[in-house]
Amino acid sequence: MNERYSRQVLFPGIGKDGQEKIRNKHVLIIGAGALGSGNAEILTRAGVGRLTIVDRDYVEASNLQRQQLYTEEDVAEKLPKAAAAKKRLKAINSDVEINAIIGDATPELLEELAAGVDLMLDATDNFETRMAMNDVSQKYNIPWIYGACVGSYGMSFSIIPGKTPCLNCLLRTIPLQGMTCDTGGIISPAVQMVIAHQTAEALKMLVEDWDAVRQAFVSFDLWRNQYTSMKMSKAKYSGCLSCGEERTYPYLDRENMTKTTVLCGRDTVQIRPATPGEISLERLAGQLSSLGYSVKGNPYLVSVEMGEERMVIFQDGRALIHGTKDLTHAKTIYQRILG
Amino acid sequence: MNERYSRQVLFPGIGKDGQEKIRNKHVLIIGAGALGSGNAEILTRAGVGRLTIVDRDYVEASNLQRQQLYTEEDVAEKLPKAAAAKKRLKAINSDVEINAIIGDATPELLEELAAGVDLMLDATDNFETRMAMNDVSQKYNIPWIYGACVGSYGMSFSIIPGKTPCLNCLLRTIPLQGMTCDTGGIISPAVQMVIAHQTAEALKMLVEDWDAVRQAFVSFDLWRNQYTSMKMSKAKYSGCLSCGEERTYPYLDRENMTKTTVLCGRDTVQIRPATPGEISLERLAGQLSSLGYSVKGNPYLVSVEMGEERMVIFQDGRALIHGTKDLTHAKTIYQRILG
Amino acid sequence: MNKILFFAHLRDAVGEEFLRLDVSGKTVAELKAELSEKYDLPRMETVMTAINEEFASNDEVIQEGDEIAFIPPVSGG
Amino acid sequence: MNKILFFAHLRDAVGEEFLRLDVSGKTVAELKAELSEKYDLPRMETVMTAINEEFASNDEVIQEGDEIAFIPPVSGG
Repeated sequence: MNERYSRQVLFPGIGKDGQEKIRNKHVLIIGAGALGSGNAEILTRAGVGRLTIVDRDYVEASNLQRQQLYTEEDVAEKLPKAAAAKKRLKAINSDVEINAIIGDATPELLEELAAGVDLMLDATDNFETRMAMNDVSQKYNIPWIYGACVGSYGMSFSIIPGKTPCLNCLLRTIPLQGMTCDTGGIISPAVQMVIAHQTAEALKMLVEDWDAVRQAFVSFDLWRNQYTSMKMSKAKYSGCLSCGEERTYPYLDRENMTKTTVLCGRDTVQIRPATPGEISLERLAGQLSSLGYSVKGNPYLVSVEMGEERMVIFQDGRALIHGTKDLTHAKTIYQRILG
Repeated sequence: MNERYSRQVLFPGIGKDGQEKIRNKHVLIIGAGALGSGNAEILTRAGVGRLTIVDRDYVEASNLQRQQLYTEEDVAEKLPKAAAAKKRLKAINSDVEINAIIGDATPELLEELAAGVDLMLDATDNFETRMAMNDVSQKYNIPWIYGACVGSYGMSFSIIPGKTPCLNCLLRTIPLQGMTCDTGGIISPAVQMVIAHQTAEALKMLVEDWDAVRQAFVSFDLWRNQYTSMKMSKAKYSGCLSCGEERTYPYLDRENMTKTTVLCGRDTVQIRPATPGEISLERLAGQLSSLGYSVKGNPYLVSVEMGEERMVIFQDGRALIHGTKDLTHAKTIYQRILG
Repeated sequence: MNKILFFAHLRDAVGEEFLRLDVSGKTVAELKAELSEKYDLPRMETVMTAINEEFASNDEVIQEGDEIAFIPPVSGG
Repeated sequence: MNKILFFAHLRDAVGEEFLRLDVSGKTVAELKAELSEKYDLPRMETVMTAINEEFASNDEVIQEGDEIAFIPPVSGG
């Protein structure tokens, strides 16, 4: 018995065979923020064979409160999260092959990475990427585990193609103006609770104990002392475009993605959401200003100062990010506020 | 607003005032194993003022699978856990004062440390230390948060003197032969789930949101998909010797502690449990050998090989640890198996 | 009579962890519309609904004694 | 009739997540002793008991319809 994994091998749900299976698996984690860094650390410690981590961001001071792989030095060096994560993960377990990808998790990239992956973990901060992961999961028959949190509230759900409902069955459309960590705040116990659920499900799938996989959608609030398990057998939707009989994988289509364009001759990026929706500007302005942002508004738009950039949001969800020409950075700012 | 804690300050349960309160508090964590390292990391990231961590052990390879502050280098250097934890915590947040104590959490030490502490977190691996923490909590009026886990199963309970029942009300006596991580194994999602509950409760207490503190005893099993909340108002026991009217704080008394003695002229330590009880030797031998230990037994004793030491356990709970003269090390081995 | 539970920001908007109302005979969509107006709840059409701890679609009809929970999906991570 | 739930290693020993038995009129201690013998359950006297999600002492009498849960305390950390 390898002494390193002895306590995990002692657990009857894993055992020697399970440990061997974990060792031979490849997991793809989308996002290296709070959920991504925590999930990556646990799977690395558990001795997974290969881990691919995708993230477009770099480490900032405001990440340190909850993103467990990073230190003050990483902030000082402005390291990309994927690179900083890899450095720490190698120090934790040099046997695990870590593949760090610094970039935006576009549908193209997700499809490219899907080959040879046994499981995907959701650690992203927006529904657009989740819906693309969901389509990739169905198209290439790879299970994935949804996880999300805001404030002290969080949720998780295991999605197995052909067996469970998919995220598109549940949501039917991408919710616009959801709560995000930049608008509702976040405490790390909520992050850890989601990670606990995601990694327990991940270990079950990696050791192929499919009967143990949770059938229910879990949501909880650690500050308000709530916990609920929702059975999902009735949630499968036969007309679902991601997992139904006449599936089209709509979220792998460029048409249905957020569009970003640099506006000619100006230090500004325009963002156009995939599905235009009615935003309540009044509510958004109130929310942002009560959070301490400097906000101006009129019946047609809301303008908010965000560090070095200024974002102007229109009623149909379109936005202008002034002060940058970087498309990925602009999209990051947009999704931080609008989810 | 300090950018570092901005996402936590945005959370309405904390806010600016709460962050200020967290900054002025001193937390004592007993144990720097799986629960201790995870709890310490979260409170350090959250910006607590002072953290005192007590642990008697050093970092071993079998810890890396679930103890989140440690790396392969710490194992190679055989660093004491408290020292290795401090090194990493300072890199994470240099503003937090970390006080690392390498030693056994005896009742004397706990009483000595209690002065000026706002909250104690349980991250120990045995009930004897927990009962001593429980008595210190009552005697010095300091809340503490019980947490424990084995396999995929875990539990947590917030104990506030004068308000909630105490651990002695619940257990009435120290359970002998409980499941431990060395006999039942452990997976890190279970550790993280306990930590999520302990740190959420800790943050509520640090910001003095006493109404939000969970009244219920939580237990869960992440592999078997179980979760339950047990209301505790009826658990308070008026005759309790730790929190009742005629309290004696029995677990601060040397009489009621596990006794360790080096046997004269032999490389052996004798351990005598505080409350002698009947151990089922047959069950213990079966359990240990099914876990892969080399075990011999007869109706009077069980002998088990544990790395460089051999432990012989008698029916009344007494044990001889052959191959060491180190009292603390011998007690560690004993409590690993017998809890 | 029905017990109606609210999670996350919905609970703050309603001001209570749960309400006791008789809403049997209504569809989930009708109940959402009613509550949305009464408590000014944001974007109720995207909120998931559980009836007796089981996922329910917007056109499901609520029965006497059913316990309803509203669970808003979030995107943070 | 009563529903009796088992946590952690007790569930493995019993082989089921829960049993349905009529145990009303018995004390918690009596039920523990009975189950302990029937399923060879270890150290039931240290196991905590919840009745209808509320802590119950060993001398509490079980009523018709009560849901009982057995929760063993553990010491790992």
